[in-house]
Amino acid sequence: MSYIPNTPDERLDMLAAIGKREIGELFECIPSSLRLDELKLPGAKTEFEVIDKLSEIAGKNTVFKTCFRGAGAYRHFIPSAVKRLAAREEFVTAYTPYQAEMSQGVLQTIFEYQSVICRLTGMDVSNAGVYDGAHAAAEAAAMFKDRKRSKTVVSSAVRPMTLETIRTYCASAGSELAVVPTKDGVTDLEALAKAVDDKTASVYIEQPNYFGIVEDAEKTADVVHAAGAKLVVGCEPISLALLKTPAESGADAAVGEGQPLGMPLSFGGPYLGFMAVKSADMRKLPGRIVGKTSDSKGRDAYVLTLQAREQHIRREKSSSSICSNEALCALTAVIYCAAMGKEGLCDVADHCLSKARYAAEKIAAVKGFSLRFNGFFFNEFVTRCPVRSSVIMDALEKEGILGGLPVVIDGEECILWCVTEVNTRDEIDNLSNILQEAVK
Amino acid sequence: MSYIPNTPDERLDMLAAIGKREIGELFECIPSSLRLDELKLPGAKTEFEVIDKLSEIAGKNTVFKTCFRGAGAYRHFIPSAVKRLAAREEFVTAYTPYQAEMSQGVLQTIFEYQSVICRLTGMDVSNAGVYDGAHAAAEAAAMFKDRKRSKTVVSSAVRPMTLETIRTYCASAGSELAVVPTKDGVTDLEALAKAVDDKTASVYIEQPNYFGIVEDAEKTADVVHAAGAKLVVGCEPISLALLKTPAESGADAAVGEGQPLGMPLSFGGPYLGFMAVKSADMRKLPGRIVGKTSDSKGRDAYVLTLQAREQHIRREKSSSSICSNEALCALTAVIYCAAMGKEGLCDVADHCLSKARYAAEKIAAVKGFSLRFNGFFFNEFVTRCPVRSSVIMDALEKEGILGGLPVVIDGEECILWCVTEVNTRDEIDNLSNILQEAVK
Amino acid sequence: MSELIFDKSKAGRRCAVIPCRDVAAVCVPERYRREVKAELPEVSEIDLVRHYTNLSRKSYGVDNGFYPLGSCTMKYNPKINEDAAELKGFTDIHPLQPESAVQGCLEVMHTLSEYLCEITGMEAMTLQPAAGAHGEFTALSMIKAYLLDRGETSRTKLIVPDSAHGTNPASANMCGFTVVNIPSTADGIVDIDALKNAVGGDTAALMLTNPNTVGKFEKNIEIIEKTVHDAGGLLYYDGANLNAVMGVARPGDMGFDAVHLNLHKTFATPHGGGGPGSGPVGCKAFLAKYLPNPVVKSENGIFSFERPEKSIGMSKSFFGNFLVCVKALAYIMTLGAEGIREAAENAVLNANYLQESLRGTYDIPFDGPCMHEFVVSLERLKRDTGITASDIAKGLIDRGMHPPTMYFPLVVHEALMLEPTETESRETLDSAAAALKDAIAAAYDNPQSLRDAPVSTPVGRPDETAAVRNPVLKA
Amino acid sequence: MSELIFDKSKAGRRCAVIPCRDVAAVCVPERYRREVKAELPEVSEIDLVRHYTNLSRKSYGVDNGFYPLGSCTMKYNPKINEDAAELKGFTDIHPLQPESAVQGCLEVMHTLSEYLCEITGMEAMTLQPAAGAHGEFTALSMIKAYLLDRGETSRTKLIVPDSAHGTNPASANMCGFTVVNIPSTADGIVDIDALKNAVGGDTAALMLTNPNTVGKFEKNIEIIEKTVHDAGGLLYYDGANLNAVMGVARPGDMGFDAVHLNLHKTFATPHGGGGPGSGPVGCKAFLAKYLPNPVVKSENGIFSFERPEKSIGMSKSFFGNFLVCVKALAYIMTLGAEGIREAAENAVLNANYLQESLRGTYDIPFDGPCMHEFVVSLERLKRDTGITASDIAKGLIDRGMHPPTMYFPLVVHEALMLEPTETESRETLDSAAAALKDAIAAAYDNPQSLRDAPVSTPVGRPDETAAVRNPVLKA
Ligand SMILES: Cc1ncc(COP(=O)(O)O)c(C=O)c1O
Ligand SMILES: Cc1ncc(COP(=O)(O)O)c(C=O)c1O
Repeated sequence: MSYIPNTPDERLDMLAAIGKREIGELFECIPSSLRLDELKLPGAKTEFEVIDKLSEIAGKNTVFKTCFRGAGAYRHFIPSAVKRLAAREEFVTAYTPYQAEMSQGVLQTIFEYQSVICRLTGMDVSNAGVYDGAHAAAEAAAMFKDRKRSKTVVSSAVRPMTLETIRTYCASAGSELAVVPTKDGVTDLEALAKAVDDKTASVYIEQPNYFGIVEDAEKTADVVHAAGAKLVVGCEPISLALLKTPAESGADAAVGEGQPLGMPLSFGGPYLGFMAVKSADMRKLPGRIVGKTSDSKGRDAYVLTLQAREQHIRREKSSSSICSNEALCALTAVIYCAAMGKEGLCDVADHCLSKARYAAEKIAAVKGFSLRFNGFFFNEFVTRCPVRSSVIMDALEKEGILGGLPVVIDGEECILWCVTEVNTRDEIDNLSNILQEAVK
Repeated sequence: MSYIPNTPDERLDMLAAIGKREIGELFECIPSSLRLDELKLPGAKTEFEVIDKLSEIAGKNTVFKTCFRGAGAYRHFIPSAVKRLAAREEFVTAYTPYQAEMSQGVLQTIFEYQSVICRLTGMDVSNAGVYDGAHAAAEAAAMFKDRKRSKTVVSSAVRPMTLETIRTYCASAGSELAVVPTKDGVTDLEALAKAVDDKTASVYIEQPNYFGIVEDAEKTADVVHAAGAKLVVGCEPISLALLKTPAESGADAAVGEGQPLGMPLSFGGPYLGFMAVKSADMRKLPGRIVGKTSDSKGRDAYVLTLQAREQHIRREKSSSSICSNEALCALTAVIYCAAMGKEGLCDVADHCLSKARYAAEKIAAVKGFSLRFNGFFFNEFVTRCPVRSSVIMDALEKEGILGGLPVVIDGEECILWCVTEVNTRDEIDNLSNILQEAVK
Repeated sequence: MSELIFDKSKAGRRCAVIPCRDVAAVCVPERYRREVKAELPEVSEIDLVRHYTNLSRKSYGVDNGFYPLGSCTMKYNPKINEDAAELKGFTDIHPLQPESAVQGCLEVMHTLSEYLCEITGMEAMTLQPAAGAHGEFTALSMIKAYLLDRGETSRTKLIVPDSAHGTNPASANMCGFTVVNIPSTADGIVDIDALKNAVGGDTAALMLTNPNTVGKFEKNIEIIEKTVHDAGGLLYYDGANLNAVMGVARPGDMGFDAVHLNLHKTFATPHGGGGPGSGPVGCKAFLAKYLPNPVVKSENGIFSFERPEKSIGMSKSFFGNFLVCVKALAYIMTLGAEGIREAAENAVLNANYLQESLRGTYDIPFDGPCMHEFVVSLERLKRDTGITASDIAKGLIDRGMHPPTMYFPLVVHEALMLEPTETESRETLDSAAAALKDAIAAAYDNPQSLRDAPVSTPVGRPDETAAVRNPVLKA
Repeated sequence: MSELIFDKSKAGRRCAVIPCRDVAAVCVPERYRREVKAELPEVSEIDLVRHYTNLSRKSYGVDNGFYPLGSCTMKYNPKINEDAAELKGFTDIHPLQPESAVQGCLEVMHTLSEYLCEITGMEAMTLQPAAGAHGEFTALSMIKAYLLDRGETSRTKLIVPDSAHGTNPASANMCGFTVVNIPSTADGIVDIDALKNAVGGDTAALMLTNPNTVGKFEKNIEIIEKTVHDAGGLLYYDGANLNAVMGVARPGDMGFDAVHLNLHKTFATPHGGGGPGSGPVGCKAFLAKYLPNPVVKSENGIFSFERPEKSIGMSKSFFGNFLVCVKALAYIMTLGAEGIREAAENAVLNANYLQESLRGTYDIPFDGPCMHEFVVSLERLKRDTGITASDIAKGLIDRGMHPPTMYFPLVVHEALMLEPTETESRETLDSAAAALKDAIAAAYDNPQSLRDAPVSTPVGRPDETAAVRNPVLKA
């Protein structure tokens, strides 16, 4: 079944209309030596068989009832209306709104998305989103490079995958990357000051960082700006409901992983990278941007704008090649933010914060599980692990719990825990009981 | 959370606008002795908690991987497009299309539904559907009653729930009901001839009947018509793709349970009762009917029509009080029929027929499980059961199989099996193996 | 444009296909075989999807905008309820599975029944009826069985106020009762004298909607109750308007013996373009043994079905529109005791606010505070301008809203009946009021624009007379 | 009308709420606290639902009608694939679960990779890239790593035909290559002489789309391959147009060393208003060790992740747009070997049929049989009437279809690029052809109607100049 409406007879008629007798004639331009006999793929299946098979495959994954793992992907409550609205076929089966007049709906949702990102980050200009948080960080690094300044400096307290992604982009571009060590679970600002030089285009930190700790972004900004470089802060969007915004901290760009804003875990994708900058850097921003203007009758109209930045105009002068992005995820994010609302997002953040604190205390009270760092944390924190972490993970998995992520810090076995609003106090109490048993 | 947009402040403003100070004043018309202190219901829950709780409750039901049970509710393949289209919010959150101009979509789908029902049954006029198959049978009995003829005759080979429903309606109306015995698993036509008299308004049979056997509807029609009564045939809609239509058999009305046409099992509802008659009886038909007409510009327009039949006009002279019906199920049915299409519905019916035969042979080959009746059957059949049927059911349930329905026929333990296109040959082979083991 | 799916059919096109048959083919013997295949459409999936997506876009639901269809309680249908009803543990359950394998479904039914009993003040409940009218039939059947059981064969009359919904007298007729219509007072409520005249030894019951269909609470309900009960009749409560009083007052406490509810109105389940609904029936203990078969009982945490001792039998197959019940249960759980009451309070507040906004522009035959809905009359407008309630309704379509209920209740001429529900915001009510006033202004300034209305829809007014005279009911 | 969600905000309104906090509150120390709350909208659920439902109705997707957007392969997106991607066993899986708990996800990735290898003739595959352009970047990074690894530091030039998509040169630039543009012939294909002149010891690779963006198969592909490989360069295949040849010919067999695919084009996953897509990269064995980290391997039926020996590292977090991959896998399983080929054949048939229907009315700069798409030029029309490609496009909107791609490829002036795809019926093509011809007729008869177009949409043409001059990019 290949979803082709035209029947074999109709196809013959159509062939006749173009003066051909059989379909093979249409492929005569392909050298016969290159023409394929047949694909070695299984035969067609009915939808009924396909969904059966894929359900069986999905069944081989474990859906954990309880989850204390984050590290870049977060389980949150997703209101049902969010999923259903983002699933409206007009949104799902459209492409980039090149034809503004018949795409005002999509365009307006992107404009609203940009507004939400600006309001969350305090920045002036947001694009329509990039592939994911790590990609946003890499694009931000690229965006600030110029002939004079091409070096990127990254804190080693950022998520490893983000660092690895930035590294890939720098390596391909042939530009320098320096990594700054941490001290007590946060970026070592003295080391940073040394690393940032007059070749440095930008510095990237994460807020909260990989260990869950809230960095002193203001001081970091001072250090970075003193050297004439730009500060890019990768931030967790829900925490922005409560934490000082990148703008307030003096950052030049705010980027991050939008997944917590209404996207399911989905084994890592599709997610959403958000990017926002100050007005001054508006034209450096990669990706789509929607602007508000009017039509000849003076009606508000939304349109893709500032396209001179983009690959289809700048071509080989473009610093980014992004074309298709994650529009449906951006739509999801703006609907999520509107569904939770001004107070609701604060509630979610408050839950994360408070329950993480509660969990940290409960876990740290278990023998050998003390907190690894002292800094202020949002919804993630690191504890020591007195036994092999696999022992702990196995004990938890037996109870349907995905434990924190095992990490090794300076040779020490640790666990990076995550707690969000979906974790109940009972779950946390249960967790600490299981830990207690496991280390007995 | 009660989905009320207006905030407490706004409510106060609105109260002020109507000259009240507090909401209680609006209920002063209710005698104070009748005013309630408080409902003894649990407190509000968040959606998150509600879905959690209901998922837990749903988890207490057994979802059988394999199902050989029918008896009035059938498991069939439902194409994904059917579910998604019927879930479009404009359809789901609309009501009866009283305002034709803004409801052409809903009206056209009903018109299409009526057309599909007429094409399947061979009848001239279909309504927009009633509550379910049993209700359709009861409405049909009522529809044909008049002052001279008010007795209803029903074959005892119909589904017990249908019979019970007709009985309820006749009892309430105070009109006579006679039940005709079966012979060899089909309606005893001699007994029928005796039961039908000059008081008899209509006779109801099912096709295939409860035991799965295809009745001789033509002969039945002859008997019924000879006495001047009407024949109502309750038919299984998928079988209509292959079997002689009620119209071809000479029936005066075709009714039935529409559930097989794209509705999930859903523990019995919502389902769909379909009803269709010959032109002559058009104005007797209860329920909504949509007609095609045109607007002042000559454009095709659909509209609720022949409303003089209905309760809101006829009031106490109306023989039916149906108002809200099962429109979304009717929509599902027409989309299902269009999705399967002319050939596809035949394929489904062909599978049911052929696999049921295959299963019957396999089961009958197991010692003690011989076929109870000899008649031609579609997708259901009755076998004897050599042991207590609960032994068989338990053995099957252990393997995730819902066995046929245990029935007692003339004191003999039997099983009513059902096989549809979703049952594979492997499943049937497996079934027969389990039976073999169970009777060892 | 408005082509039918049949018009898009092309021989040989396929959409859904099923796997190849893996057993031998069986032929239908000729005497049982249909002559020619049913002419179902043959379309591809893309055509199917575009056709019905397009038709959906020619429809209008609560999700599209304001829908103040009086008596129908077109409140917002929460999406979470749809999620609940899509759980595989509910959708994939055969109704004839053994009781041990459907404990979850039975729990849903039992819990919902208990909640509904508490909300209505009733003592037993059935979820079997599929809609309000079906509930009426069911409850009247029970009343009839009860009366027969007591040998009260002379109680053949059902008293129905003239403002009652058409389903009331029709259901009464189905149950073989004679309907006695009684008039309303100038205030729109039951005329107590007329009632007193009507009741007697032949009275089976009074059917009452309270608040009634003009949006008034029957303030004499205690007198009404005494009058009917004293005469040996029963009281039946049409619960279509329960949204006005739930959590505030209970039909059971008012003395009603039986009640039907419309889950698709009061309990926020979607109307589906006409259904499916659900019309549970509640009753006092003395009627419980007549409930339809089966009811759910709970013993030591185990749920099972049971046939009431003198059950009227089934009113349809199985146990009701189960998935609709799931949605209603989710709704009640979400609202909780307080939310239920709040919903009623705000439904009444919204109605009064809208009524107040229209006062002066619209004639309100039964003025004064209303409950959750109110009726306006355009009789004077029609006299002055020739513009009818229907013209105004059509003009409202062009002004972006769904019109109110027209020409109901019958006791008001040129009636429009407005029920905003609690889920509408003040802004929505304000803009609806503006549209409603603007339409009246147009009746004086530019009446033709209303006669031509609607012009913003895919079609204008259908020729209904032609539709009846020359019925085209199928393609 | 087109109010923003912010305009609908009212202080205190709530939609989704979460349970009460069941642990003690923690305060954010002042130095970390944001000063004022983010001004997110405050709306009720009904307002939220109506707002976005309404916006959806101001959008247009494949489900609404014909969408022949050249180069974008707007084919029908089967609904079953959405079902597959909604399975809880896929959506509720944390990407950092232990490998033992994600065997199903790994099986999906492994199976899809194998299928895509077979379809492209490649030997290894990564699913990590999130879109076509991301695939380009990834593959060019691999090529760069390979060249550096071999010490071929002087190979700094990437040859790109002038008809290439903008992402090609942009991705090259991101990887630090110098782009050498080469012209097309009058037939719209690679100018072999120009290519021969361009290649040399500094050639890193040639990026080629085949069939190319004017819808022509590069019939000299064997010469091209030899030319580039002989010079020591690599061949990169932009798979955006694979829909024309899948199952018929394979980039691997043509001699390409690396390829990216667009699952959101060729493999029928929906475009989502701009994304998410998925841009897997396939390569020959010698490049496999440079693939991004991680790849999935299978041993004795157990799947696991592995870091390729000389991996370029990650190009984003985790493993790609996994749910998009699930949809593509469902699609390939449904089509099977034969269906894949049939899709390509019918895509080409439909394009040729539409091209034929337009011949005479539209100038076809590179005439002759096309592959899955073709380009027309309105240069003459513009000269004759002043009507531009954009005017015609806007006129098509009023004629009920989505316009073709405009002004691409750059090598054709006043270009419109039409790609009907295989999922459109003959009737749809016929009515599109009628609309396309009608628009041309209007250019002569009533050009103003085209300059004013579209008039059937909520807004007319936006003032793009004003948008750029005075950017309003947020509310
Ligand atoms: C007052 C009243 N009673 C009864 C009914 C009948 O309910 P249903 O349509 O659910 O059968 C209605 C429905 O409109 C009604 O408004
Ligand atoms: C020929 C060609 N190459 C590359 C791309 C880029 O693909 P994507 O948009 O998925 O990044 C496109 C997309 O439009 C294209 O048409």
